[in-house]
Amino acid sequence: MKEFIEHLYNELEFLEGLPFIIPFIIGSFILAFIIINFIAVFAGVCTYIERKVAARIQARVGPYMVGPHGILQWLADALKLLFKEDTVPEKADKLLFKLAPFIVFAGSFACWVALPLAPAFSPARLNIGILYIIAFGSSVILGILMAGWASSSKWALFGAMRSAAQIVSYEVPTGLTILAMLLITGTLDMHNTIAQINLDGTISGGQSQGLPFPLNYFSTNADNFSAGMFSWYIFRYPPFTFIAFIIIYICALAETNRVPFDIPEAESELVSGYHTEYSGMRFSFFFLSEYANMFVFSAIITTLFLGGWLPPFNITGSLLAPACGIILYMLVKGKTTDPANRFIAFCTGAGIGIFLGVLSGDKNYWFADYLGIQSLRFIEGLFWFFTKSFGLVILMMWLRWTIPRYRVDQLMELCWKKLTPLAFINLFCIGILEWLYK
Amino acid sequence: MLWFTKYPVENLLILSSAVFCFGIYTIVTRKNAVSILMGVELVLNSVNLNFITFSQFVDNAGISGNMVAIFVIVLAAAEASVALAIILGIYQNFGRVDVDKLTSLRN
Amino acid sequence: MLLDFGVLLLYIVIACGFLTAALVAGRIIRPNKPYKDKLTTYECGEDTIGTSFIQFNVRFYVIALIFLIFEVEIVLLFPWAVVYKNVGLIALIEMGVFILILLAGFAYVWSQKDLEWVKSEIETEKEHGTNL
Amino acid sequence: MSLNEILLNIIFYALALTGLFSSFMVATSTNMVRTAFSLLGVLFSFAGLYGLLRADFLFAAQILVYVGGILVLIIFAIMLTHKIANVNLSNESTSSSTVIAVVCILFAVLVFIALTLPEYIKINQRNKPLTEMIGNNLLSDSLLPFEILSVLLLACLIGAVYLARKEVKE
Repeated sequence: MKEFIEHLYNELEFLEGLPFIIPFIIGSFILAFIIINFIAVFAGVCTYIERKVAARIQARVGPYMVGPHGILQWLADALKLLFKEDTVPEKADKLLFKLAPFIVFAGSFACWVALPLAPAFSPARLNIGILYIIAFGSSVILGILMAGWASSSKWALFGAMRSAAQIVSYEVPTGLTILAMLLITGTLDMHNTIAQINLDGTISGGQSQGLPFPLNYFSTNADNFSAGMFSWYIFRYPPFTFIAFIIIYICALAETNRVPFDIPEAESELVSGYHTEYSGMRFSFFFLSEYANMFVFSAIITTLFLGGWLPPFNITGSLLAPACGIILYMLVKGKTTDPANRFIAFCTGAGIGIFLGVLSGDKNYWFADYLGIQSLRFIEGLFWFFTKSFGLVILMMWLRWTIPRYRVDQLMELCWKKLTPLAFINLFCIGILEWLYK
Repeated sequence: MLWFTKYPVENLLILSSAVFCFGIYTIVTRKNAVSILMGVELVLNSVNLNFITFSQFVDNAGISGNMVAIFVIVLAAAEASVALAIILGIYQNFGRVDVDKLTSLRN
Repeated sequence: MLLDFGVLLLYIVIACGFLTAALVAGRIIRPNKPYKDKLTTYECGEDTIGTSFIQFNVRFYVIALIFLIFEVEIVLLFPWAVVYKNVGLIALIEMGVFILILLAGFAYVWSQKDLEWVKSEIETEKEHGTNL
Repeated sequence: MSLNEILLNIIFYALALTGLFSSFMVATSTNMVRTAFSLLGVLFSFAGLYGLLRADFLFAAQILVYVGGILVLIIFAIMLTHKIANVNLSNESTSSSTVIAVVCILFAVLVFIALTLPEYIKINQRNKPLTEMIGNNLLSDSLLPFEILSVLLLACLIGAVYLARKEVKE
């Protein structure tokens, strides 16, 4: 963000006399406003998609009345929440009851500051990026406890205590896994984490690294080889980084209170957990921050494992993938009516296209380079970053209807007896490998 | 005027001593053991602020004060966990955590 | 760097401002007809019973306690992870010692069954020596 | 005074006032849970001050350990030692004019010391990010205290868990 505004500041002549801080604040303000509205729309669209995914999985239609295929349902929901009466229970601690949504929402919104959204672009570049995000992510616990206690309702209090215990527990494997990835990346700055990946499979800055053990087979001559998506951190030390990815994804589910870990708001026993007493707009902000948190976690995983804004395949691949997909889709379309089969056919075609792209040996990964317009990289990076993160969010929704809810003791056992020891072993293994292959 | 940008050290020291005094006041006057612990946290925080201030403005490398502050934070965590465990124990045995009522060990 | 922290502050302020604006907008257009029954605590339509005491299980505290110790450890390990590449073997050994000492504590807690949320009834009976 | 300095002043005084007010509430609030959430205000404002002093790692550690850890532990302990469903958890305090006078004198002495300090050096310029320097320091100069810390944490873990668990069985 700073570089971007500096650039504008130097280019635009009418800003000459102004101190730099003024355009900087205005620019940051505009960006923050865009992001906050994005969160609101994102949460709305997510509820719509979630209901559609649920309906598809349960062989229903889902929302259908408002707009074509119910596509405006989320707007109607938002309007409804705006018009709902906002009750504060008589016995509640009024001040804390009203303060809690602020803490929860500000905590989850502040996490967006350090996310690397596009090449050379994130709202702010903090030296301690990832540490800062998990710190602010954990401050949400306080908001939840505050909401639960201030409602002075048993459901809310139980839900809040359970939620706090759950989030707190799953923070341990999350932290250990992020530590393991930090050994590979060597920087806390989220922006540098991606910026130092070269698409030929090396990491720039510090020592130059070739690909690690199984992949270095291909890269004997780095000049002739372009790793593409194999340069992402998830492919660095294959079994261990995969395990790390799975651990942190499970933890992300647990920390955002998603099914199968939604004990805090298990509607069959606790009504709806810590926000039982909330209604109208206040409730909707809890809701909003939950979806914002889902996205933040997906974005962290995207940055640490899936190469952030980097394009996954070269230009031949990215042109061939949709083309082959559509061809196969057309071939299958006449023979089957089941949309699932058509989808599988499309995916197979896309896979073939990507494979052909890899075989072609094309080393152009950015359309921006191909077209010779460097500023296009910004939009391309933005596209890839949001596509990957959103894919992980969709996966969360999918899992909701696939896996039954955990009991509270199973939840704790999974965290402390399986994930934590696994994360420790993983940390050691990655540490040793990193030392061997440095 | 005592502007922060002109006299940063003085400003920070006055702030931290005020918080320190509030902490001491809490420790002395509160009856509840958990509240007393919160007073201790206030004191530790004010001391931390002093360390970091001096680390920033006096130390050339700018690191020693930060190191001490980190150790203080870790010790605060250790102290809080043990103290609260003891308080919980007292509550289980006596049904209260008011320090002025807990006199059974006096004789 | 201060500028970046300033952006962070700005974001927090904007989040609070956005929430306030939404609440104020809601206040203008939404109805507001509170009455006594509506403002009671939600308890499935029943009158609230037993406001005085809910005894939480000490296990909540034990879990939070174990978490706190590990959290502190993780915070201390972050600077180590950042310099790990430049220091090499010594860093690996030192941190191995650090983690192993703490893992001893983890093993102790595990062996004492403090990580288990619900102890099975039979085990509880064994500990209490009752024989039902 | 330039615009940047004015902004810095505003931010500092806002943080300082938040911290002062919150710590005042910690010292005087009559509601137990509100006391704990006032402590949250103190912790956040101090974290902000660390940020203002360019101690970025401390900023994160403060929020992660104090806010996300110690405060949660304190709130859990309050929930476990009080009749929690009662909103007005009382938090008694015995205050006398003597105590207030002694604390005021203490404050006066501290302010006097702060204002009579010798002239100080300018803001130092670190050439490396703070986290990196701390990492190097942990692996060289403060290695021994660092390893001792792990023993301390081990003792804490075992001791506190033992204390807390013993009471469950009785």
